[in-house]
Amino acid sequence: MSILSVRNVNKNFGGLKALDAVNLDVEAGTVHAIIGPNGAGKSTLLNCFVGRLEPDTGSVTFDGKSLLGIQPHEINQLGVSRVFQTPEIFGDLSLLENVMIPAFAKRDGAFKMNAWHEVAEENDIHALAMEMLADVALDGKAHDTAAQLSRGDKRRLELAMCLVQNPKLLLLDEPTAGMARADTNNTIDLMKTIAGRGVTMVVIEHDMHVVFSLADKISVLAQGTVIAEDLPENIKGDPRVQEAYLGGAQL
Amino acid sequence: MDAIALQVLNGLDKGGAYALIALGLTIIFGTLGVVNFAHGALFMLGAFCAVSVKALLSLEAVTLDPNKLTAWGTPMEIRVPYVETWFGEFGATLLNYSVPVSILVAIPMMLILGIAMERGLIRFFYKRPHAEQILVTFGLAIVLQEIIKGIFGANPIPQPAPEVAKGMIDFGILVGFDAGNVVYPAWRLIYFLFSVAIIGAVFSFLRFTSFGMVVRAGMADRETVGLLGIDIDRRFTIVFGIAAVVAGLAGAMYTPILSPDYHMGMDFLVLSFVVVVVGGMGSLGGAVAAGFLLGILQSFASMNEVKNILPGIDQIIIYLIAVVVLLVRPRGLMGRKGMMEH
Amino acid sequence: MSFFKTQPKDLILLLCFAVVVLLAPILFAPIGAGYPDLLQKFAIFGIFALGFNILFGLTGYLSFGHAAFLGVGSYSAVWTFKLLSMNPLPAIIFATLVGGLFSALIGFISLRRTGIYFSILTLAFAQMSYNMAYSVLTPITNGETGLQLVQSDPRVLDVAFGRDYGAVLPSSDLFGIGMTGYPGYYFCGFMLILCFFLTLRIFRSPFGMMLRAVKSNQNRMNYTGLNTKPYALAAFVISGMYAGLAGGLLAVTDPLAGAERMQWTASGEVVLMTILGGSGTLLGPVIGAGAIKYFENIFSAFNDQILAQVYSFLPEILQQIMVAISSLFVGEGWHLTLGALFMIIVIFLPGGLMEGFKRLRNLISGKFGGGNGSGRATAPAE
Amino acid sequence: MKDMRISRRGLLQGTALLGAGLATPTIFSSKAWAAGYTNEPKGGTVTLGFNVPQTGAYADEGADELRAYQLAVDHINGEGDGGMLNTFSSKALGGNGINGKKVVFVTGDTQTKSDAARASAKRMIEKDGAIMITGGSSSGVAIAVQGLCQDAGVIFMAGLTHSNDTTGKDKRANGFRHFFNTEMSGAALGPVLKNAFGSDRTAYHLTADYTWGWSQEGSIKKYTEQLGWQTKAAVRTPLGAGDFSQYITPVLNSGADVLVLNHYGRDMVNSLSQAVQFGLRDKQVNGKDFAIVVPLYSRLMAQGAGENVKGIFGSTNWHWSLQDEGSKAFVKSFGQKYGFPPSQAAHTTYCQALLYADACQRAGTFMPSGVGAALEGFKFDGLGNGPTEYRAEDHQCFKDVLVVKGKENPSSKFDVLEVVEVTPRAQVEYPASLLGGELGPYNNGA
Repeated sequence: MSILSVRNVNKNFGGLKALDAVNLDVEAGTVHAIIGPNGAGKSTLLNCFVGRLEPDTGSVTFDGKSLLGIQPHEINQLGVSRVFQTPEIFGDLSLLENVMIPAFAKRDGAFKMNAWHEVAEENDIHALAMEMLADVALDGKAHDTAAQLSRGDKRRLELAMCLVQNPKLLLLDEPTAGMARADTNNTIDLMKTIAGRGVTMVVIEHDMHVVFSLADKISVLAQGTVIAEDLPENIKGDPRVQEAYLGGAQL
Repeated sequence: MDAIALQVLNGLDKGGAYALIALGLTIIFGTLGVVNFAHGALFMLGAFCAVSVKALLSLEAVTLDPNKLTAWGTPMEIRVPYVETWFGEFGATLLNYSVPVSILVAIPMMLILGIAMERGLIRFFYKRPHAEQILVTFGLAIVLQEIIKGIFGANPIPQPAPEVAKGMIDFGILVGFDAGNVVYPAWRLIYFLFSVAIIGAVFSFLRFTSFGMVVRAGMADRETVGLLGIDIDRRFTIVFGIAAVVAGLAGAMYTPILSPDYHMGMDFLVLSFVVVVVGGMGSLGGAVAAGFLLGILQSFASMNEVKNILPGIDQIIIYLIAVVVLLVRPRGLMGRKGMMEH
Repeated sequence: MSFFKTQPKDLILLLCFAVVVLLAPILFAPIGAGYPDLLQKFAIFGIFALGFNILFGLTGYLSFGHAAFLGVGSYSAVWTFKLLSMNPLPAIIFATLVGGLFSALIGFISLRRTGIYFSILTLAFAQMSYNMAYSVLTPITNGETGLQLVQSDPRVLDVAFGRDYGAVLPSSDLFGIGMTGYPGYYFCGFMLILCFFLTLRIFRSPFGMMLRAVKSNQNRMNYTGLNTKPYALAAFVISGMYAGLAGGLLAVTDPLAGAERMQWTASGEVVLMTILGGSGTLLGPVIGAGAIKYFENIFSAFNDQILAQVYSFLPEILQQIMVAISSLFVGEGWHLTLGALFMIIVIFLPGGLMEGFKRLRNLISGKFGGGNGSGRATAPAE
Repeated sequence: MKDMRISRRGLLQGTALLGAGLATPTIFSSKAWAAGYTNEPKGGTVTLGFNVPQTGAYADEGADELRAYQLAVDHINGEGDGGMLNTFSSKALGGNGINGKKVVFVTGDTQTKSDAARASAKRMIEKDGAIMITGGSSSGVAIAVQGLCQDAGVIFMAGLTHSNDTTGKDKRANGFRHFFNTEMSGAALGPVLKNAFGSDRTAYHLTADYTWGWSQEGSIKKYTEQLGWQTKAAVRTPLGAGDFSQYITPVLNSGADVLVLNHYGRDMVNSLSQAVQFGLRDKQVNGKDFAIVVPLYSRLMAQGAGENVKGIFGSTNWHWSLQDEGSKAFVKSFGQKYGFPPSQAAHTTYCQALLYADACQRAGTFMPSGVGAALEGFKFDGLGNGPTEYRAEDHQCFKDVLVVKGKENPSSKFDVLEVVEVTPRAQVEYPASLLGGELGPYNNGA
């Protein structure tokens, strides 16, 4: 059953056609990768899922509800979390607080005047956050300030922030961009664990090693259209894909 | 009709001052990313350049007249300006033209002051939050104005325009009104032309010199230009000096219109910030357009016909416009995306 | 009752704070600040700055218009005195509510923008309020003179309960305790402790954490399912209510409301108080407010006579020189001191006085405690 | 009334709890049993509080006030040449302080803001033990501080305040004003303006948009319209506008032939300079020479307007060129001490300090009710304004008013005004009931 379905989405910037009649279906419980050369419209497409951009025409449906015309925080409250290309975290806050905030958002909704209780009394949230930090191996740094983390640690923290909400759909925009090989492998392992829990994921990625280690299904985007959508092993040999990438060089 | 024409002229000379101050502010903001609350003080210092020049020119030889007594019983002083004893007729002319002459002094003075300010203080605040930039420059503004107050006192010090520019010009005849209907003080018209000239000079400097091109490129994308191996910082220091000169000239030439006192900078500061924001932070054209626009609207709002319908509108018009513009056009009239939003 | 769940460390802090407030008349006497009017100002502006810090210190929104809320608080308190009763309780309740309402209105519009655009919007609203209060709204505000009590005021509640003030102009009193002098200070002081406690709870609550998140990264907040607007607006309104309360207390201790307390320089003053003390810290704003009010009241009162006394231990010539130098900075020159102080604080102590204390403590513990004394390296000026 | 009470019973019951408290007698109030009066001097000195603007637009005026106070204190304590003590008609003061106590003083900054002025006055009363407060350079501040002194139970001797309200609508028993007011300015200027400009004139008012401005505008309108003048328009201008040109341009073609500038201080300097710049002084309208009038002049401010004041009419409380014995003595001792002549602000504050000291000496006490009784109806001479009376009904001094004109050929930078006419006191007197207000009883405090 598809949890996210994109139907005939178009998006123009000025005269430039960024997305051209895109169709996409993400099956629940799978890892779906979107690949394509630079400027193919991958990030534009992702932005259409989270309320940052509004498609000109077409529909984006998640779990039976349209994602169009609603605010990013409302989309998140439906169960969609997102990891950014450059980690978006609360730099001035401690790691623990970074993870507690999404946990509160999940429990209390988009806004709650929870001004009289102390954070220290929220034992459940605290325990959950610590558990998530342990999952990404950052529990030792729980009280450090997030801005001081290395880029890889920031990425893992951001993942923990998404996971603590137990999302139905996790969107990842180049999760290993700029990482050293060792870090990349760690991240792949982490994501495999997450996938093992049955979290649906949509991953945009350049690193084919990452893509083929993780993806259950791959869509290839070029010049704003989906030129192929298939299982990883089929994509590898698809000549259209090789054509789109560097005019036919081997992947 | 002639009333409207007069208010337009009035808005233009007011707007000239707003535009000149706002221009410097927005250049500093666009290049250095610094919110300069001391900019009003630079305007004030420029005005006091004119005061100092006049004071120096009118330094007097004091002799005591034993035959005449003051009301409190001491001998009466006879004062003769040195310039007149030394240069005679020419000295008197010099004194008459003290305001325009002060421009020659104001340019180097303000340039040095601006560069000193940037090197000595502002450059440490490039990367600091805007709130801290505002505070430190605000503190500097207070210190500067208190020093001026300590030297020149708190009362306004009149600076007459040269005799030739003291009269009125029948501007109306030039544009087809009946004689005597649109008559306007000569110095204010001169001020307007002066501000247009300065604005033109700044724009062509930024547009047609290679220095200016680098600066404009730096305003658009500082990092990239830095990567090209160009020493942006040194250029920006000079830019700060230029902004100080522009504010200082605006102040010096304004003195015949408004007798300068130590507090005049603060009065213009808030206003010029509103101008910059309405124009769009970091937008040169926006600052100039907004300066003239607000000047003219303020003049119109001060007319009886308007005030009778909306009492007090003249006192809030500037702020009202700021609110409306910011709500309708979030980045001001010509602002760029992402500027100053975090 | 979650009051008792306050962390022991915070309880101690609260207790110490309360003790200092209660003993202030004795504690501040040696520095010449132990007289009721200044102590009242410490408490009142402490509340104002505490509230401002909830907005600026936590969410990072820099408002240049908070004096407007202080002003409307004062006006509503004086009107409550005039129309209802000289009892301070209804006055401060109305002041707080009106401050809250007014800030909700202005906040709702201004919070549509961020950064300096937000600052200019709040500034514009406050300046409009000030200009109108000074001139066109004189029937409500009594313009330049300020809104005052008159004997012929209706005071409906007082009349209804047979309270008669005779021929003299009434002054506010809490069930018979006059609100001038030390009783007035203790009333304000009690409010300050209450506000400090509320602020402490907000700082420690999930709500407070969300406000800090607003300052840190609004983008991430949105994608985390949190709506930043109501959080920022709530902080704005809370700080507006604190300001309204402070304005009300100003009127309680001195029943006159002048328009100039709404001017932009007054808004700037609370920004300076907060930053001087240390924005985002609990105690900082109160300390900053005290420091600035102390300067304003004590330094401006120094004249050559007093200076000569201070330096009387020096030989006469030195004494004269010292008096001449010092007099630049005190008396009529106290603004110069103020300006220089801001520059020094912002340049060398961007975290305000609280950071200064922290560094001092680190230094001492580093020297005597043998620790590595690292702390968190604070960025030098460059 | 009874019926109404019954109908309001519900409300009354609902608020019974609150009411019980409100009705509690003032048993806790210290005033109930305290004897004596606020800050009764116990030792060998008595402290006066000088509250003047040290920062802001009136700082120079405030500085001059302070100089005059210093001089007055010297003279009261028997130092210096005695100044106007020698010409003062009352000889109670003997140069040994007041009531045998040496005079000391404290100073404070009003910042020309009601709040700051009250805070500063409170400090002097609460901390420094000041027995009286005096000074100030604007009416808003004077009224605010006067109210405070009434509440605190000390005497307030107003400094420079020209609004009718200070001894009218907002008068207080503990407050006394030596300076004149807008009503007197209007009464004094009216006939002079008629003589100078005739009775067929059309006036255009620019008025500072606050209580003093309105008060001034009202008085001038009242007296000029009695003479047959017309009022074309009265435009309110914001305080501290700086550039007033947008209000002046509409005057040019309005058909008015007199411009009345109801401005003071910096606003006056700016609006007058700009009006002259717009050629109004040299203009011809309706076949008459255009005229500018500044109802309230200050010599300090006139210096700021420079040569623009030449030929401009106005009124002032006192001017240093007066040739009576009192004025000469004051100018002499002030000029010798400071090197320049005193301003009217300095004169009025000097007089206030002397008058207060003298009243205390005559009353033999510092208690406000006693001092007040000594000032009420007090007739004196020799302080520069001719025979003067502190009227008992409103605590306003009545004396001659000076009508002045900007001097065409000043001999020094202080010599900018010349006295055109000394309007006799009888002509500017008005019944106390005219301006309303209620003095109320004296408050001696606790």
